[in-house]
Amino acid sequence: MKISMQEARDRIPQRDIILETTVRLMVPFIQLYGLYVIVHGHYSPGGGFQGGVVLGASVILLALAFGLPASKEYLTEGTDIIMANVGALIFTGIAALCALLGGMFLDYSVLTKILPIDPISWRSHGIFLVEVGVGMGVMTIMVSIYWDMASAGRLDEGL
Amino acid sequence: MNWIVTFLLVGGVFFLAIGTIGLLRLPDFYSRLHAAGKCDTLGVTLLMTAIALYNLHAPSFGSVLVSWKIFAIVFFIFMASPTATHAMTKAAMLVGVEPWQKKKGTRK
Amino acid sequence: MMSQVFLAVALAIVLLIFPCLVRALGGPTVLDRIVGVNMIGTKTTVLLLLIGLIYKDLSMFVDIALAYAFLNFIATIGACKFFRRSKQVHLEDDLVTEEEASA
Amino acid sequence: MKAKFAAFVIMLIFWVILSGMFDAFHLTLGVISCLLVAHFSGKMLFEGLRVEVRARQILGMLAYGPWLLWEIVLSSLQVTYIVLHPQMLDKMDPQLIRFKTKLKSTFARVTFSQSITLTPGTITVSVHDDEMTVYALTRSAADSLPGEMEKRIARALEPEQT
Repeated sequence: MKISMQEARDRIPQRDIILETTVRLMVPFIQLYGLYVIVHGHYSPGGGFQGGVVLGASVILLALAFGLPASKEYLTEGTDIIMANVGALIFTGIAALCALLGGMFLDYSVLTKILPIDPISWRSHGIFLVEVGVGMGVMTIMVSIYWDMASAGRLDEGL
Repeated sequence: MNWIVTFLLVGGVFFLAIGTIGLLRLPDFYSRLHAAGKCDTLGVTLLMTAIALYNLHAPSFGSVLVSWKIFAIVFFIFMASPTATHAMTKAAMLVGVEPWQKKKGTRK
Repeated sequence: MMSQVFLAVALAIVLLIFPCLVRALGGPTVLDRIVGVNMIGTKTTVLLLLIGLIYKDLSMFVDIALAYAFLNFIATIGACKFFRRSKQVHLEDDLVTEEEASA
Repeated sequence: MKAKFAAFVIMLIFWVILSGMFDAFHLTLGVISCLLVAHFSGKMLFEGLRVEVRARQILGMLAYGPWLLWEIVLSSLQVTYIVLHPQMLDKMDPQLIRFKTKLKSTFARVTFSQSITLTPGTITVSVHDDEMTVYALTRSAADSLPGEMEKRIARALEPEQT
């Protein structure tokens, strides 16, 4: 049945099942990819920042497909703020701990004074810990920047 | 083996070229989406299949995994490309981009 | 021998990006630009894989290509949503029509 | 619970494909990551369906895939013909059409609409319950809907209803 432009425009529904179903099938894989980028930060391209961006993008994708309130059910505002602070705390905490123990800022090899394993493996594990912190911070801050900008600070409807 | 890979590569570039020519030549937004949505998806699929096959010519465990990763990208593009096309069409409908129509006297 | 073929294909894709750039820069509507940018993104995904083959380090570039595909999709959806909401989108770029010019 | 476990297994397979490193450090973190994703987003993969239903749908998709690929090749050749034709505008007759689909489940409808977008000269504009609005590039493409594709999808994804 042939219809006109105006008719088609009027019949576009509020909920878009195509977008919703596709996003639903994609989001877990995107999140796992973000975690993979964080974990493999010191062997392949990527690291805390890039993985955090991918993780944040998955929540932004949810907000785009299901609306902003649904994404706030998935990641509540309180959790978001707590995770952002904990992430920043992990990063600065480890860095300052290194400085307090007598090394340079972010010099992980002095951490052997806390847990005696050899300095070289402390370097790789220390980088990993710092990257987890950076990833958490970047993810949550990206999501909250998106929330604020998409809804002009009101955090209600969004795009 | 190399011949199959070359054939797939040439086919992929051909379809990408068709998509690009279509993007330039077709008269309105909606028909441009036809070129973008179909030809690009097929071209990318052919090219990525060629790369995955070529990657297997010295098979080891790592290269097999890399080929699977390339196929994961192909699956992803197969899901994502129609969705993006659909989202763009819907946005154009709602914003009010007028489609090109044959001039038969009555033109809405 | 095969690396030359890959180099030729990569060059061809780079050349094909320029017409898309024409569409992305020249409009006429905002959504045409989105289509152009989306096509550039799809081509770049393949280009990254080809660069990986040419430099014989495919396993590293596959990760970048995967991330690029994800972010390209999200950017397209976001841009579409954004322009759907803003009702005052200037559809045509040549904003001054003939009536306005004469008035 | 079952959904989360199934999601965990799927995520673990995807992790092995991604990672390719099997020392204790990476494997442990991989399992932790998979658990996190399965716990927070595992439900999303199944959208309230039973796991068996979703598994059968995925298998149906695998059977349907090759045919779809062939259709995409045909459709691309058709678009090629239109794009390269010197009097391209004579060949085109764009129109919007609407028709009712017989498919019941959301997943089948979405698959159908994505397939329409990928095959000859048609793009899905919207799906509203069982009404689909389609933008077709030529008259023959518009006439060919819903056609054989709907039957194949019904056979692959909704065996109990055919």
